Amino acid sequence: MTGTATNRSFVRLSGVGHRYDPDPATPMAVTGVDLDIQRHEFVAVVGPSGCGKSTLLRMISGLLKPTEGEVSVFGRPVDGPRDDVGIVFQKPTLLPWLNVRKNVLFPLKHKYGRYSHDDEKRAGELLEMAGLESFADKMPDELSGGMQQRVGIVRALLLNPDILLMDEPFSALDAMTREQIGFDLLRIWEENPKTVLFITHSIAEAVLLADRVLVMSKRPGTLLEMLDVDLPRPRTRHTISEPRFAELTERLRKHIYEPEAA
Amino acid sequence: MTATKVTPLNPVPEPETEPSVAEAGAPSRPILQVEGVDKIYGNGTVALKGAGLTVKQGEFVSLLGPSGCGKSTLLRIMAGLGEVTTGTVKWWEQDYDVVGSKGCKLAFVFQNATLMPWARVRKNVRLPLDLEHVSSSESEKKVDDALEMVGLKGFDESFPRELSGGMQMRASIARAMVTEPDLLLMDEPFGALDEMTRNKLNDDVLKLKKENGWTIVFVTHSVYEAVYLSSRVVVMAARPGRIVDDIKIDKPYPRSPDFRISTEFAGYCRQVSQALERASGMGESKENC
Amino acid sequence: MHKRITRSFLIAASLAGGLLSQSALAADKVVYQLDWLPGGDKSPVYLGVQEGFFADEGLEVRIANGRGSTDAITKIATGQADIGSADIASLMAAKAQDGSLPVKAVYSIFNRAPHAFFTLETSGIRKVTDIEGKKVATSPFTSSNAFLPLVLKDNGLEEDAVQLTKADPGALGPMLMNGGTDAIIAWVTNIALFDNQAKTTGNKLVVLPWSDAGLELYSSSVVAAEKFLSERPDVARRFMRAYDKSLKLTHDDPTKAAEALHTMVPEVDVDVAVAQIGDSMKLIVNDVSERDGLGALTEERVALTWSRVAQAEKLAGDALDPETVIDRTLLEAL
Amino acid sequence: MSTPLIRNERFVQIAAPLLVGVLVLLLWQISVMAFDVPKYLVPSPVDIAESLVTDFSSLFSALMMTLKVTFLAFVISVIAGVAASLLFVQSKWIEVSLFPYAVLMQVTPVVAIAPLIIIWVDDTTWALTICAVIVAIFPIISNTTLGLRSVDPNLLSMFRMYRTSRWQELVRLRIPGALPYFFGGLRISSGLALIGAVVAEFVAGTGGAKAGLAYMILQSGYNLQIPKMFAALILITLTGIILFAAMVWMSDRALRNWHESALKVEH
Amino acid sequence: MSLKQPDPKTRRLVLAAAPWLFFVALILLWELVCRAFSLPEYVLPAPSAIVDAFFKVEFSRWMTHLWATLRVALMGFLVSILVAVPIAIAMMRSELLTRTLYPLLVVIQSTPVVAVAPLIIVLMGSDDPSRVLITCLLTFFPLVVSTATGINETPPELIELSRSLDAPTRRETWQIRIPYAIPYIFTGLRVAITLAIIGAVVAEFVAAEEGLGYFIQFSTSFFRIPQAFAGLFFLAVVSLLLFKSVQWTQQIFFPWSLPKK
Repeated sequence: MTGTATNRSFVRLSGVGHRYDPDPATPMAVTGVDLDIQRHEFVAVVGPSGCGKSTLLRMISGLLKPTEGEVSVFGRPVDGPRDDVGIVFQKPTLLPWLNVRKNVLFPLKHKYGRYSHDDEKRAGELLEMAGLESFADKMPDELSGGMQQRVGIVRALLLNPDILLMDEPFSALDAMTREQIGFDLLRIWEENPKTVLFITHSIAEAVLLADRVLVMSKRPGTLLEMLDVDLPRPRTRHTISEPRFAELTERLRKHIYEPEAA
Repeated sequence: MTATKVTPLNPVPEPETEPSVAEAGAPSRPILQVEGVDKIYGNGTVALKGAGLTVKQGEFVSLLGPSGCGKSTLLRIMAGLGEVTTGTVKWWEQDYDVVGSKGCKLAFVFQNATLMPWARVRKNVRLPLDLEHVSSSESEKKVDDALEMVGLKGFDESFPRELSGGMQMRASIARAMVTEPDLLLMDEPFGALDEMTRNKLNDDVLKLKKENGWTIVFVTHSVYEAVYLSSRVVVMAARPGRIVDDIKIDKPYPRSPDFRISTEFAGYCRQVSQALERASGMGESKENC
Repeated sequence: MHKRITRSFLIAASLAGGLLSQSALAADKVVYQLDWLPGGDKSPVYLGVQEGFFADEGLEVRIANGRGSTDAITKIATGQADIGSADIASLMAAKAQDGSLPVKAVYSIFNRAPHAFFTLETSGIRKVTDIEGKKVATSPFTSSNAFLPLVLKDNGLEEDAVQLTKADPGALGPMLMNGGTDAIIAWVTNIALFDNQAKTTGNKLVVLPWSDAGLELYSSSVVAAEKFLSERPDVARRFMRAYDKSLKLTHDDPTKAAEALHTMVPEVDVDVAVAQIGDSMKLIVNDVSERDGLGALTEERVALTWSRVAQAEKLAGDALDPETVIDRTLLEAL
Repeated sequence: MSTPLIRNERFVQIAAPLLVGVLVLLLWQISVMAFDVPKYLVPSPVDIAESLVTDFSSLFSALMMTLKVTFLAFVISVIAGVAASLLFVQSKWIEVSLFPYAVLMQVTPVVAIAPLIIIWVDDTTWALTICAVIVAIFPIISNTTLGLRSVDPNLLSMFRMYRTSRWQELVRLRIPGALPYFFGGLRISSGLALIGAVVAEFVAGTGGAKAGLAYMILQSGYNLQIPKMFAALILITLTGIILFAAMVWMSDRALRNWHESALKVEH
Repeated sequence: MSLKQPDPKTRRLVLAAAPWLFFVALILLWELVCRAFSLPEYVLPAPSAIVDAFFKVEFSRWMTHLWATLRVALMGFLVSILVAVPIAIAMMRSELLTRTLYPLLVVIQSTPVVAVAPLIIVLMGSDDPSRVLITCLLTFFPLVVSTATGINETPPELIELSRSLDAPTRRETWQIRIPYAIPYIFTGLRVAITLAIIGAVVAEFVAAEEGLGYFIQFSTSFFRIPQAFAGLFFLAVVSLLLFKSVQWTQQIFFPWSLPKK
C-alpha cells in the first residue's frame, strides 16, 4: 500500500495517527498512516469530508503532535512548528486591514517584528510572478476571491519554504477560477520547485495537478490507495480532454465510491 | 473534436433511450419565453442586455458563465422575482398571473438550502403546501412521497441543523417538489457542496427529472456539471450580462455515470470550455474572474 | 484710555498681591459640606466667602453640595469635609446607632423645626388635623419624614392617617399644583418658591408649620468632624467666627447675601434667594434666639430635641446621652 | 466517573467562581476586622448577613415592590417594543421617522427625566414603571426590528413566489426568524428593567408604605443602617443575576433547535 | 412584468427628508397642544419656552456644565477602554480566568450603579476620580463582552499561521487578534459612549457643583422646568453627537472594519 521508501524520502510518516480526545474510547481521527514524499513531489490527498485530511496536514506542519507514530522531515523528527513550511488555507484569510503587499510580508513582520528592503523586493517579485503586481497596494476586499487566494499562496511562499501545505485551497472558488488558479499554481511550482501536499475533495483537480494522488478513507482516516499520475507536464487546459485523464479520474472515483471493488 | 478514441475502463452497456417529453413527438410547448430582456439596476449597472431564451417542455437548460454575467438575475426574472427594465417574459405563453394555476407551477431551489431553522424537516418541506392552504391529510401524503424520493425518509422529524449539507439540499429539493412543479428553477444548488456529494446529487436530480418529467433551468459554475446534466448549455458573458452561446448536448436521458468518462463527454466539455473562455474574454475586465 | 491702563494695573497688582499673600500666609483650607443644593437658606457661607470674612481669618473655604443630612454627616465623618450643615436630629439618630461616629454639633442654625405641610387654599385644609385621610407627598431625603408620625400623634391622629407618597423634591411643587397630591411636606424656607408657583397657576398657598403644631426642637446646625475640632481647633474657631459674622450680615442685608450666592452659583436667582433668606431667618432669629442667643445649643433644648428624635426614630430614650453630640467650645469662643 | 474532581470540567466550572466568591467575602471580612472599618462606612459580610435575617420582612416586602415594578415594566417593554418593531418593519418611512426617538430615549439618562415623569403621572407605581420602560425598551425594539428585517432573502423570495400575504409572511417567516434576535434583546432588557426600576425609585421616590429596595437603600442610608443598605443592594444584585439566568435559560429552551451560528445576536 | 421600479433617487430623498419633516411636525404639535390647553410650564413646557430658557442661560455657563459632564464621561470612557481590553485579552488567554472572572463581571453589571454611587463618593471623595469610576462601572462591561467576542472571532487559520511561524504570543495578540476584534470593539464603544454620558450624569446627581446633570437637577429643584428640558435636550444632543463621532472615528480610521454593503 505504501510507496516504495527510498533513502531519498524527504517527508516520512511512519504509523502516524491522531486522536483529539485523550479518552481511549473515542475514535482516532487518523490512524496508521505510512507515507514517503520525495523532494519536490506534488502529492494530492482526496477523501470524503471529515476523513482527517486536515489533521494529517497539521501533523506534517508540526502544529499538531501525532498521538502515535512519527513524522520526520529529512530524517529529523518533527516536534513543533517548522520554519520551512508554508501553509495555504481553504479561505484566503488575509488580514483585512493590510494591503496586499503588507499581507504578503505579514509572516516576516509577524515572526521577526520587521522586514527589510530586500524582503519588500522579494515580495514584489513574488507578486509579479503571480500576476498581482498591479494590485499590490489594494486592500483585500477590493480583490476577487480568486485573487485573494493567489495572495494567500504568495504569502505562503515568502519565507521560501521547502514544503508547501495546501488545505483545500480552492474549494471556496467557482469552477472556472479554480481551474485557472490551478494552472497558475502549477506554473509557480514549476518555477520554484517545492514539496507540495495538496488537500482537495475534487478528484479532477487532484489528477490535474499532482504527481501522486492519495485516497483517504472515512473516519478514522487512513490511506486507502495511491495512484501515480503519469500525465505529461506541463499540464494545460487540454490535459482535461485527454482520455488518460478521464480514465484516471474514473479510477479514483471508483476507489472512493466502492473501495472494496477497486 | 479530435479526441483520440480510447476504450473505457468498463465497457458501458448502451443505455436504453428514454423517450423524453421533448422528443416524444408531442408539440413541444414553450414553457418559458424570455425576449429582449434588459435589466439595469438603480446604480446604473447593466445586469442583463438583450437576453432572449426559450425553454421548452422537458428540457434541461443550464446557464453557465463567469461571475457577474447575470445568470442568477436571469433566473430570478424567470421566477418572476425580479422586474425587467425592458423586454418581455412569458410563462406558458401567458403573463405571470398564470403561474401557480394548474399545470403552470414554478419551484425554485436556492444556492443554500434556505431551510427555516426553527422548523423540522417535515414542516419545512410542507411549507409551500401550507402557503397554498392544502388540507393537511393531502399534504402529509405529498410530503411523505417527496421525502421518500429524495431519500430523506426517517429524517422528517429532524431539525435542519442536524442534517449534513447534502441532506439539507435534499430537503430543499423535496420542498420544491411537493407542489408538483412544472418548471424547476435551480440557482447553483450544489455550489456549496463538496465534489463527491455534488456528483451524487447530480445523479439524483437526473433520476427525479425522469420520474417527474420536470423541465429544469439550472444555474451553475461547473462545466462538467452543466454538460452532465443538461440538454442545452446556455453560455453567458459578463458586463453587460448577455447570452453568447447555446450548445445542445445531444445525449439522450437517462444518463449514467459512465457518460462522464466517455469521449463524447470530454468533447462536450471542451466545446463548452472554449465557449466559456470566449465569453470570459469578451468582458471588459479579464482579471476580475 | 488712561483710566483703562490704571485699572489693568490695579488688577495685575491685586493679582500679584493675592499670589504673594497666599505664598506668604498659605491660607488654611476648609471644606464646608452643604446638606443639599445651594439655596437662600445656605447663603451665609457664600456671603462669608464673597465678603472675605473667611479670607480675613486666613481661611480658604471650598463649598461642596450634598444630598441630605446623612450624606453630609457621612462625608464629614469620613474626612471628606471638615465642617458643614446638617440636621442635628440626623446626627443624634446616627450617633445613637453607632456611638463611634466622630461628628459633633457646634452651632445651631435653625432653632425651630422648619418642617411644614404646604397645601392649596382650595384643598380645605386649614389646620394640621384636617390632613387626615389626605394624600401627602414628601421627598425621600428629608428628615421631616421621621417627625411626621410625631406631629400626627401630637394632633391626635394615627400614624397611617395620611396616604404618604415619596417623590423627587423637584416634583413636589408641580404635584401639588397639579392636584396630584393634597398636600406636601416641605420646609418653610421654601415658602416663596412654592408661593410663586401657586400664583402662576392662580392658586393660593397655605402653610401649616409643624413648629406651630407642637414640634419644638433644634434643626439644621453646623456640625464638624471631631478630628477637625481636635487637630485644628484654631482653624475651627476662626471659621465659626467668620460664619457667625456672615450669618448676622445675611440677616441684616439679605440682598447682599443673595447676590453673593448668585455670584458663586449663577443658577440661583437673586429674587428667589432673597425670599428664601427671608423665610429662613424666621427659624434663626426669633424668640428662641432672643432668649438663648444666636447659634446657642442649650442643654434643655438639646434634651428636648433628643426626646423627639428618640420617639421619631423609635429609639430607646437612653440609647444616647444627647450631650455627647454637642461641642460648645466654639460657641463659647465667639 | 473515576476522574478526580479537579479534572472534572463541570466541577471546575462551578467551583472556580464559587471559590473566588468565597475568597472575596473572606478578604472583605478580614480587612474590615483588621482595619477596624466603622460600620457606617463598610459593614462586614457577617453584619450584612445578620441584617438580611433580622430585617427580612421589611426587605422582602421591598423586594416584592421592586419586582412588581420590574415585571410590569418588563412586560410592557416586551409588548410595546415588539409592537413598535412590527410597526417599523411595515414601512421604511415609519422606521426612519420614529427610530431616532427610540435612540433618543436610549441616550437620555433616566435619572434626568424621572422627576418630570413623576409630575405627569399621579400613581407612583406607574410613574416608576414608565421610567423603567424607558430604560428597558430600546434593546427589544432594536433587536426585534433587526431580526424582523434580517430574514433570509431567499426564503422571502420563496414566499413571494407563492404569492403569500403580508400577514402570512409575518407570521410564518419574519416572526419565527426574529426569535433569536428577540431573545437577545430580552436578555439585555430584563436586567435593564430592574435597573430602571431601581434608578427611578432612587431619584423619583416611591409610593407610600409600598417602598421598594431602592428606597430601602436610601432610607437605611439616611438612618445610617449601612448593613441593611448593603443587604438591600445585594438583593437587587441577586435579582438581576436570577433574571439574567432565567432569560438565558428561557432563550436556550426556545432556541435549542436553531443552529448555533444563528444565535450570534448582540445588541 | 410591466411593474416600474420607483426612481431610487426620489426614494432616497424622501427617506432622508421624512425624519426631519416628522420632527418639525412633532414640535409644532407639541407647541399647539401646550397653547391650546394652556398647559402650565411645570407640566409640559412648550418648545418655545424651552428654546427661550436655553438662550436665557449664558453660553459660558452652558459650556462650563457641558465641559464638566464631558470631561467625566470621556475620561470614564477612556479608562474603561484601558481596563476592558486587557481584561478581554486576559480572558482570551485563560479559560479558567474567564470562568472565574465572568460571574464577577455579571455581579458588577447587575448592581445598579445609582445605588453604589453614593458609597463610592463617600469612600473616594466627591472629585473627578470617583465620578470617573462610577462612569467606568457602567461602561466597561459591554466593552469587555464585545472585545472578548471579537477576539474569539479571529479565524482559527490565522492563529495557526501565527503558530506555524512560531511568533511570540504578544504579536499574535497585537497583530492578529486585536485588529480582528476592532469591528466588535466599535460595537461595544457605541454602546459605551452613551452609557458614559449616563454615568457622568448619575455621578453628578450624587455629588457635583457643575455639569449638565447637576444643572437639570438644580433646575427642577427650583421648579424651572423649561430650563430643565433645555438641559435635557442639550444632553441628548451631546450624547447623539458623541455616538456619531464614534461611528465617524471608525469610518475614518478603520474603514476596513465596516460591514460590506
